[in-house]
Amino acid sequence: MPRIEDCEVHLNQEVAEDHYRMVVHAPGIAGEARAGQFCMIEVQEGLYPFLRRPMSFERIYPDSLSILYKVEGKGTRMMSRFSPGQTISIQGPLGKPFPLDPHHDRHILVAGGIGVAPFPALAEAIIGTLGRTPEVILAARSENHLLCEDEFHEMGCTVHLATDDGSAGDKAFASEVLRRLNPGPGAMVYCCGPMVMMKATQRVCSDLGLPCLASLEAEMACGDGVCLGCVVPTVTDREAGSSVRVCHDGPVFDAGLIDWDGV
Amino acid sequence: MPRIEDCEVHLNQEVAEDHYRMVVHAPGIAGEARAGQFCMIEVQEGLYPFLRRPMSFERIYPDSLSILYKVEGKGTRMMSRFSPGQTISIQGPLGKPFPLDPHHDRHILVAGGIGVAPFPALAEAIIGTLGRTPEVILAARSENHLLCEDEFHEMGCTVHLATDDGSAGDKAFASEVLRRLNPGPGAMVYCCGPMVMMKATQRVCSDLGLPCLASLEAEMACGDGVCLGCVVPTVTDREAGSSVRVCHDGPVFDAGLIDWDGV
Amino acid sequence: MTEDTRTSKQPTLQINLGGLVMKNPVTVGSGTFAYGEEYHQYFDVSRLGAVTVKSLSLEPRPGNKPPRLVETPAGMLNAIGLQNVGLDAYLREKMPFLRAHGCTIIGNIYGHNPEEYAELARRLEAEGGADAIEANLSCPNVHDAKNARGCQLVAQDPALVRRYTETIRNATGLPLFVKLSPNVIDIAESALAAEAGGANAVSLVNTLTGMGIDPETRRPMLSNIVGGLSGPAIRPVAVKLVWDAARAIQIPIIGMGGICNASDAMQFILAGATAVAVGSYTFRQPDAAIRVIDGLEDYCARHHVERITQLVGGMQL
Amino acid sequence: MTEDTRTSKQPTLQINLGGLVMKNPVTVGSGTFAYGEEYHQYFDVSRLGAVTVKSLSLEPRPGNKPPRLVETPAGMLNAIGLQNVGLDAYLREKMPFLRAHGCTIIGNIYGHNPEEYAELARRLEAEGGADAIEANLSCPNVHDAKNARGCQLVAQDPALVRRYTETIRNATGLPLFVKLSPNVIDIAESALAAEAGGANAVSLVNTLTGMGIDPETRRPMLSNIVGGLSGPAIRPVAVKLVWDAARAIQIPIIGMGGICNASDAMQFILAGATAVAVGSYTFRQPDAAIRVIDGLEDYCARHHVERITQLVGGMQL
Ligand SMILES: Cc1cc2nc3c(=O)[nH]c(=O)nc-3n(C[C@H](O)[C@H](O)[C@H](O)COP(=O)(O)OP(=O)(O)OC[C@H]3O[C@@H](n4cnc5c(N)ncnc54)[C@H](O)[C@@H]3O)c2cc1C
Ligand SMILES: Cc1cc2nc3c(=O)[nH]c(=O)nc-3n(C[C@H](O)[C@H](O)[C@H](O)COP(=O)(O)OP(=O)(O)OC[C@H]3O[C@@H](n4cnc5c(N)ncnc54)[C@H](O)[C@@H]3O)c2cc1C
Ligand SMILES: Cc1cc2nc3c(=O)[nH]c(=O)nc-3n(C[C@H](O)[C@H](O)[C@H](O)COP(=O)(O)O)c2cc1C
Ligand SMILES: Cc1cc2nc3c(=O)[nH]c(=O)nc-3n(C[C@H](O)[C@H](O)[C@H](O)COP(=O)(O)O)c2cc1C
Ligand code: FES
Ligand code: FES
Repeated sequence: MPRIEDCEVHLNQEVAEDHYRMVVHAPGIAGEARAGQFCMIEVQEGLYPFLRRPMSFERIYPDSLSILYKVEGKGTRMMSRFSPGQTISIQGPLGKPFPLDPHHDRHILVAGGIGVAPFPALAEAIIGTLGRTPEVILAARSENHLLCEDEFHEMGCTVHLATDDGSAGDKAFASEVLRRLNPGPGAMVYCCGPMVMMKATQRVCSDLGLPCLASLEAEMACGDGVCLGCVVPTVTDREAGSSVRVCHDGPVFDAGLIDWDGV
Repeated sequence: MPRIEDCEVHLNQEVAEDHYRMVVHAPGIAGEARAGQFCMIEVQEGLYPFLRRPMSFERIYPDSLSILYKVEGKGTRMMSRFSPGQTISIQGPLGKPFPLDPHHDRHILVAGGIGVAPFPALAEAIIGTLGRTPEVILAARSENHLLCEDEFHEMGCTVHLATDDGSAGDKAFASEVLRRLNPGPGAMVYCCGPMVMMKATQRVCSDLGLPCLASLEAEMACGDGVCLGCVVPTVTDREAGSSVRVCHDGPVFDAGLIDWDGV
Repeated sequence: MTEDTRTSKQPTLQINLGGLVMKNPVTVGSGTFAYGEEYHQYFDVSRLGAVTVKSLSLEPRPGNKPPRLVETPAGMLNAIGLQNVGLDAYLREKMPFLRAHGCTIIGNIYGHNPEEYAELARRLEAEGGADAIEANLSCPNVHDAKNARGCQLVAQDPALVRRYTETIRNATGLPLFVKLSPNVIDIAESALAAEAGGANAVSLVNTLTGMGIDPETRRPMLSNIVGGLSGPAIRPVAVKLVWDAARAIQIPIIGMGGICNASDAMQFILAGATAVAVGSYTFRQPDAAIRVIDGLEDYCARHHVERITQLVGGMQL
Repeated sequence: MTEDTRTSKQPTLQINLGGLVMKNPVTVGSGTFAYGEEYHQYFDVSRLGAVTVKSLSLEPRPGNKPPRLVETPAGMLNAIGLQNVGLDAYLREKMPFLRAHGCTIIGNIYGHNPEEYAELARRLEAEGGADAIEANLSCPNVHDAKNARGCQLVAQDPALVRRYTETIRNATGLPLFVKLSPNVIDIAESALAAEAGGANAVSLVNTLTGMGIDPETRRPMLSNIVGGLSGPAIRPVAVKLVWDAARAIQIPIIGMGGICNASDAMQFILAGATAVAVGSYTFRQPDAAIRVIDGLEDYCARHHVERITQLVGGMQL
């Protein structure tokens, strides 16, 4: 069950330009959190910003959580100024975790930019729960935006790099790297990143006949499935305008369910 | 000329229950500030609270300022959490300083509660500029709300204490203490505190035939004389609804000018 | 002595809202609490004076395309478009939860015409789906903003308010509340029309119309362009409308618009609201409504007020 | 190549606002800048596209009793009540400063009837006190709230808007702007009335009516009870009203309501405003309007826009 917890910031440091890693003491939330779920962080006391900010769990420790985030606007800029020792209010865990299916022999995590955020926790879960070591396709604009490479290496993962400008790894999109890998039928693909990137990854998976899970983003108010603000359209019953709530039905979805042209 | 300065907080500590002293590095403002003037402090980034908070100068140092404040509501509560090293935005100096008139041989500062805030700077100015040592009537609800007593003693001031509950000094109002002092015609009275206290002090002064300066408070938006939000009525031309702006025409006024029944 | 006895007794928060007895004056804004299940994870929802459910229509509604919401200074814009499960699914899947937990239910309804509203009220009453009806005549998000000029709500036309209210009134014996729009020149007119039509209370207010444009993409921030502004940003407007209506009508008022805490709620009560609803702020703080209840009890005790009803309209001039 | 030439040129911020040429589209909200002198301590006020002065009346006005203002979430309520020095003192004591610094002046005026407005406009023109007239038909703070129902502004009645505008129009050859109220159902009607009356532009918007009550004292927070709500809280409402009006009228719009920075200003411009005014936020950040000017220049450069006028109404649907 989700809860609201006052959490002490242990660490909050820049890991790449405009990207930060924060570790907070959150025994209650951490005790229930699973990879793929997220939390809602109160950025500042008072009414500005008005809403909490959704953030995935990068790592889930026994008593604490790690959050990897990019400064996008006012809220994340304020977060970047949190200092160790400060107490912040966090609501979570929210949403559904990545399903962990033992029937797959190969697990491929496809990350675009800050979309890598939920994957260290996922890799750890796949290793710990399924006893498999996932591979990672790590894509970003350029070399210095490739995050978590060391973490994945430490976990024993093979990491394929790709950058838009060719400054590291292949000069290619993540989806193209996946296509070239051409994984066999036993593989499971997980993707998280910009919408266009996830859409392309889903196309590749459907071409290759692979299942694909995507972790989506949307502007959120409640994070709890209440406000119906965070919906994305699905392909089931398009006429009727069917949709799912990213916060409550996801954020992880079967990528084939999402109407990528409608988002 | 007033300016907006980014100031580093040197110190921000509780000096009595819900009362804090903050020292900030503000060479620009401090270089022009005079006792009785005030500044407007940005409490927090973003739009909540929307307006800056007016605060007197407790002490004016060559490069820094000391602010003595009471937690009254959301803004001052947030201020109480400022930590050393943090940078805050301060606008000032604003308003008119206490006039320093060499013709008086006795200077009596009458302070009620947090109204003492501008008086250490004033005492220092009277000592430094006029070469006189002021006396202080320090009144508060109870002993632990009597502020700055040590500071005044260090400056060599005689301090008369008064508390509502008699826990220290006389169990009396500040104005009564003043009446009992019965200062001769050469005295000048300065008062700052709750409206009722200043009104009573003005009454005593007018009975004793003494000049009285009062430092007023009002809710402020601009602090610069622009918005006309902070006015208080005056006795001149009551019919016409004449008023003065606390921020720009004051905050220090000849107490006889103010329509105390109208505020 | 009387002083002592008074403060030692618990103040009474119970109210009678146009025939609906509520154990305290605090409900939630329709659409900000779904049907109660989610927030039951955070607190016992039966502690609320009543649960007001998301607007129900006869058929399920898919709502508007995303993006449907955007944060604004001290508030938010939404253009959900009344997405809801529809009456049947509500009765089958949602209502049982609320009943099982002993909640008092305010059934908020939305129809395309007076008859649909009447049908919704009739069926909610017949099937025990609500203890009172709140007719939403003021949702700004069910129009095509591109082609509408101003916005065209039932609640903006007093004659229509009266006609809709009368039709619903004839369909149900349940207490009937009519939810009005802040986008009017004179709220007293709309409130009087609801009263004349037989409403037992009016709900003030729904969201203000507003919009946002992303300067970088130059596109509207909401797919429906225009949305409803809610949250603390609009509170001063809502308090004023409650005060205006309270001086004109005899029936009670449910006040809402930016309530975050008991002190905000007291503003509405002092302005003339008998009950209050906590809306958007629940998204920030799920148990906000419970804190309001506790805070009101506290307030009454501190101010030696035996019954909260003594404070309704108690602003001192 | 064209790309390169474009970006190397400074974008043109100059606009023609219904006959008033402004070197940039940024002015200030009447009543939030007094007559310019105070803020000249922080920056050169002649950098503004124009200075809009505090509403002037024929006689000095004392304004309302204090308290006159209270902060609200992301905004503020004010009930100044149009305190001002009066036309004569303005011409004698205030205008010379603005003229000496080469400011373009928008003379905001308030009268008790069309004739007073006409007289104010006539004298401002005759004595060089303004380069354009802004007629404030929408101040919520000059009524006795206790006895008014709703609020009764000229701007709330299109027929009156037209009549007032026509009378002022006949009195002056200066560009005439009419300042309207957000407290209406359909802003397009008021704007069309101003246009029909001969206005050269409309100013959107004045403050929304609102109020606050102190729960501890149970007294209204403003002595006049009701005040005008301004600041970022109302921005979404104001942007929507600008968009609504822009689709109905041909004359340009001066957009305002909660503008803090260039991005906010761009929302108004994309919605259809030719010029913008920075109001309450100046109290927080005195040089806010200057930052808006710099930010708009930046925006145009970044977006390869040669003239800001190309962006007016440029929202993409
Ligand atoms: C389930 C979920 C998990 C997320 N996990 C992470 C994470 O682990 N690390 C991380 O860096 N980011 C994550 N995000 C995105 C993050 O929430 C947004 O970047 C953040 O809310 C922006 O806040 P801001 O105040 O800085 O931006 P604002 O000033 O509010 O807006 C700046 C820009 O960001 C966009 N934006 C605002 N909110 C969101 C949102 N919720 N989702 C997407 N775009 C948004 C706005 O449209 C605008 O263009 C996640 C989002 C979701 C929904
Ligand atoms: C010229 C001037 C100098 C001041 N100097 C000092 C000082 O040196 N030390 C100090 O502790 N206080 C000082 N004050 C008062 C101080 O500004 C207020 O206590 C403060 O603004 C309250 O802010 P808040 O956010 O904590 O309260 P809020 O949450 O905004 O309000 C809490 C209560 O305080 C009242 N209040 C709000 N603003 C003011 C105000 N400007 N003046 C009086 N009451 C207000 C409100 O009406 C409300 O009842 C001064 C005020 C003025 C006008
Ligand atoms: C996301 C959201 C959805 C809403 N849905 C409804 C609705 O379905 N029916 C309704 O009558 N009001 C609806 N409202 C309006 C609220 O019930 C309430 O009147 C309004 O938000 C003002 O209160 P607040 O400022 O506390 O949120 C909705 C508001 C929000 C924010
Ligand atoms: C303190 C104050 C005084 C104002 N006085 C006037 C006035 O005299 N005449 C007028 O037309 N508008 C007046 N206004 C309205 C502003 O010009 C502007 O229309 C409104 O505040 C919205 O802009 P903002 O949200 O940026 O402040 C005043 C606003 C404030 C806050
Ligand atoms: S954020 Fe409210 S339903 Fe998803
Ligand atoms: S605070 Fe604006 S005039 Fe004094």
